[in-house]
Amino acid sequence: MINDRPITYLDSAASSVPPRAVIEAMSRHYERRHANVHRGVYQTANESTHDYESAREAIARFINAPAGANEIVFTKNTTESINLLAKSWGAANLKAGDVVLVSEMEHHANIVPWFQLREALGIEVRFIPVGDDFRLDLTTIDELLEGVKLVSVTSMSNVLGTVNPIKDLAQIAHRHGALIAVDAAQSVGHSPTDVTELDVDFFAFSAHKMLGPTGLGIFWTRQEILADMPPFLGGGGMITDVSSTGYVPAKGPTRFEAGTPPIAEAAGLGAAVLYLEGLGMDNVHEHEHLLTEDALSRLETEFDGRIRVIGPRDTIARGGVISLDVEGVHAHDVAQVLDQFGVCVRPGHHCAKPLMKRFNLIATARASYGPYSLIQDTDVLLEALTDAVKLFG
Amino acid sequence: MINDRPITYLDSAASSVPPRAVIEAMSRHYERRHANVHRGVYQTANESTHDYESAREAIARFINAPAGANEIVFTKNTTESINLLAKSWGAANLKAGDVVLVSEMEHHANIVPWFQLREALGIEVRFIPVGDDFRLDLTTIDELLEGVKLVSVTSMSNVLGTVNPIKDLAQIAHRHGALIAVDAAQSVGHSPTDVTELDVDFFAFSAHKMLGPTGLGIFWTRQEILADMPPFLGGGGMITDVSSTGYVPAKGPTRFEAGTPPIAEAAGLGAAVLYLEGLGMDNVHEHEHLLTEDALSRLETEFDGRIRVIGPRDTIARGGVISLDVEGVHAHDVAQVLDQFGVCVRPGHHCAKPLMKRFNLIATARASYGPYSLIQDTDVLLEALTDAVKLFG
Amino acid sequence: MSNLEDLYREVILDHYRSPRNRGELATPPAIRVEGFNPLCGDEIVVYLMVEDGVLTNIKLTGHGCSISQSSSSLMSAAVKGKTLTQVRDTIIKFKQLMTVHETSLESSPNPEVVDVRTLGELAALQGVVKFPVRIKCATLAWNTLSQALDEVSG
Amino acid sequence: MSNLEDLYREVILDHYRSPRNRGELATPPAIRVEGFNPLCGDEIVVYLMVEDGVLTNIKLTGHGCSISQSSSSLMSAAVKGKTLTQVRDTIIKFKQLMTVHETSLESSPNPEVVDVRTLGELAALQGVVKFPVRIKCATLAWNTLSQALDEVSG
Ligand SMILES: Cc1ncc(COP(=O)(O)O)c(C=O)c1O
Ligand SMILES: Cc1ncc(COP(=O)(O)O)c(C=O)c1O
Repeated sequence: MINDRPITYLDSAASSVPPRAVIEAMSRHYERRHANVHRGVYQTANESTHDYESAREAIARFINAPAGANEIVFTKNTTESINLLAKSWGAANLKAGDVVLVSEMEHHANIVPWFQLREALGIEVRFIPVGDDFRLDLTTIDELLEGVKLVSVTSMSNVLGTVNPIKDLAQIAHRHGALIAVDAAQSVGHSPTDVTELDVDFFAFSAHKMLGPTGLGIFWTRQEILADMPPFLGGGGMITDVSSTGYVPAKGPTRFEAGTPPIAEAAGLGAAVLYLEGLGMDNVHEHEHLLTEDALSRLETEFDGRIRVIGPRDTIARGGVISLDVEGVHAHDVAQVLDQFGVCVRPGHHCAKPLMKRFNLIATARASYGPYSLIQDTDVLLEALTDAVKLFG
Repeated sequence: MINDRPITYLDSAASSVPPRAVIEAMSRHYERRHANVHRGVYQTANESTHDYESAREAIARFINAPAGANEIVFTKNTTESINLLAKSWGAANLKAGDVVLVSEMEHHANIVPWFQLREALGIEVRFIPVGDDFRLDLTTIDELLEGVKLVSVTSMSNVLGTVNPIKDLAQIAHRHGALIAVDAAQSVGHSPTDVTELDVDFFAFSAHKMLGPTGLGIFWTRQEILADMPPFLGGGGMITDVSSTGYVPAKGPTRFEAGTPPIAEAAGLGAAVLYLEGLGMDNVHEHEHLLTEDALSRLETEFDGRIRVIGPRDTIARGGVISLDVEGVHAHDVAQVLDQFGVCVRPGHHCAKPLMKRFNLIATARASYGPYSLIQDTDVLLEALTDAVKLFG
Repeated sequence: MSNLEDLYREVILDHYRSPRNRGELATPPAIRVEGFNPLCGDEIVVYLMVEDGVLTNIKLTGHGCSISQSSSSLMSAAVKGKTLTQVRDTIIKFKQLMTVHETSLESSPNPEVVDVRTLGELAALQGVVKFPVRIKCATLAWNTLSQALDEVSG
Repeated sequence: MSNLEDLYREVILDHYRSPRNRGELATPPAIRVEGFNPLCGDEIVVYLMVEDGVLTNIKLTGHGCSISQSSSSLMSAAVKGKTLTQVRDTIIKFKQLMTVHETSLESSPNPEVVDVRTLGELAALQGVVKFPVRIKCATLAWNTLSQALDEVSG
């Protein structure tokens, strides 16, 4: 409760609110099953390992990984997943002059690792432009793909809500001999995901944006690719042997899981997947689609043009992330006024500064929906926005 | 309950059991305060940031970091902390021929990252030998320190229980112009820690071994050193600016915290620190010391020499980790029999293969104490061991 | 509970809508210092003319939220024409006004240390301490000015 | 609940204490294949002589827990002197014995698929499935043998 008002949580794009089932799965894990994974013989150690490995299976099923759990690596977040891609696969497979093609609407998590690789190896980082319609401008995609070894794009922009045509991009990339990686942080918790059908090569996302806990990310790639990726972090759990002279890395996903992994978090993610499967991802998608359509049309009609939505107006290939630019009011102030109504929105550049620059913006106030969002949330949002516009006259 | 027996948890060296206060701090975080950290304006985002940043302060206080929270970096585990040391500080400050001095009793987490750096840069990795008394053999330490830029040793062995003389080693290392890093995973939750008094340079440990949650590690170094360490993982939160041509890394600990950090886990760690401070680390240490002394003397007298303790017999500079070698019974089988008594011990090489090799062992069965351990736990352990010895005759 | 009128006082909104001392000064003779808040993207550039120990002119550019913009405007009005000693004194007073008591997120300014009556229009910013995340917005201009003064004194 | 007598049957303890067919064979003509379980450090080396489609000799070295050691000893006794077809058949049967039903950690061997009476002493290992972590111990030797046979067939 804030100022005696209930909280209206419209910041799911930053982090979703885990349902009780997820919180309880973690508490239960700590209370009854906690132990380090692997190597244990005793019952709780087995149960702990079971929690951890069944989460891997649940995720493999949830995104339809062709070879199942063997293709799922647990990291700490999307950002580490993309760093793993860049620093393991990238460092081993890219050389000076090779091009990584990202887009102008990427989150810093899908830009900075490539800049770091550019510093280290001299690769080129190229950007797919974003059009005035807030969508990828693919008119020159064939030229852009010249020399490209990897396309790495987001499935959905965390600022614009734009959903990108990943399946088409995968086809085009493959036609040019490039692989394709997807920053799926914003889409996995909001619509059905099928990496087999998309025919992509790498997939990165976070548990905390799909009703799961913080501290856990997911990296998927095809078994064949994973098998050849060199180790990244070194330590326990990722080796088959260590002597005083050298080490032999493990096969399979554990090669990339050095040290004690986020075990309770995996138990939480397992519960989140069950919860989302229970809702049905088609239903989640349709639900958020209706909320978005309604909000966009009311924002358009109720504010005399004083509020501009930074993102596509149509809701085909568009998710429930609504970035607002309120005329004459800084995003920080918008969020502050909204907070007084208990409305949680996020002001700022949303870790997408190149995109903000593209649209000459310093910051937007971003409202975003989750499976638990209601049309009443939009009512409160609009009421609060009306007040903000009034206050700053 | 296992076979109608309550669980006797003797695997704290692998992962400790969080008290209710810690589990509840996390549940509360998710239920009432969850939101992504930083950049938020609304109340729950502030509270979330507050949870996260107060954990940083709590840890700084707990280990007595000279410049406070500005020196604390959150990682995912000890292993990542040591990898951060190797891949950021190490890569920037070491060159071919430089020596990193570790010890024969290190966990793989403090070996493999240095082997990886050897592959990358051509450094030398040298080992301090372990004597037949299960302690570091420091007779030739001055020679060993020849050409050494960094000493990286564990404060306490996770196999032997040996507590190393870190303060002395720091003095010797500094006298030779080397810095010193400490793998403190096994000691921080079991005895008082004061990095200022130890006069060390780097410190790495895990929340899950000090009554906190999985998914969270800690890296400490002096402010001056931290300020010059180059970024490691790239992404959101670790930058001050990103454009389409480059990025500017943030100052301070956040430079090393790319992406959404383990927020709820930090809330849990904050609660764990309060809990341990409430117990008093001197008391925790004394408690475990008494348990260890008692167990060692009973193991010595009750088994006619059929059970050998792999670790120092004296309990000065020795922690509550007791590795057992049962004559004629493989550690796996020991653990299996013990499990039938509800006793959780860990069989295996404990991620310390060079050490196992040093003592010609394949595996030990390791029992380890935590602040919550009781002398009754030892009673059940000995009863179960008696059965194991009998079964395998 | 904190409430909006405390934060967005009329004086603040006025300075936000009609900022004082906007513009640039030629450097040299003026000095120029930039301030930046990476968390929210607020930017401020302070231009200072100092002659014989007196801050004879100040101009500002940049962009940011109402708090950072009005705070910089209020600051420029408060320090222009003052001696450097007076300016430093004002900076200290303002910083004290912005100090939150560690023990509480609900703090109000510390009355023992700052007599708000001596602050003139600046006192309008005292509501900011009830919104701890916004303190950084309010102090950005002041930290930048502070830095500029350090450059003057070498 | 699972219990210890199910796991550590007398036959198993006997094969652990007095393993059959320990030793090495000259390579060539014998072939040599190593198996390794990184999780527990168990190691096994299998030496095979195959002549005219018959496994005429088998020797084993390595170390490990009672389950992995007795399983390899039992295996050697079960396959020595058999035709490769019979050996493959035995491997398949043993693997089926070790299959846990996905739906339950408490599974027992699948009676429809494996007739334990045809397994002789090997049946003693059926208690292992009640201890899922130990299945890897029991199957190590068998997987290594399987690999060795693949090498024989090219
Ligand atoms: C001495 C020592 N160092 C490092 C580690 C690795 O810790 P983590 O698995 O939390 O990274 C452990 C625990 O397994 C340990 O005992
Ligand atoms: C599109 C996109 N990519 C990557 C990330 C980074 O995710 P995380 O912070 O969990 O690493 C986010 C979320 O902040 C995002 O929205």
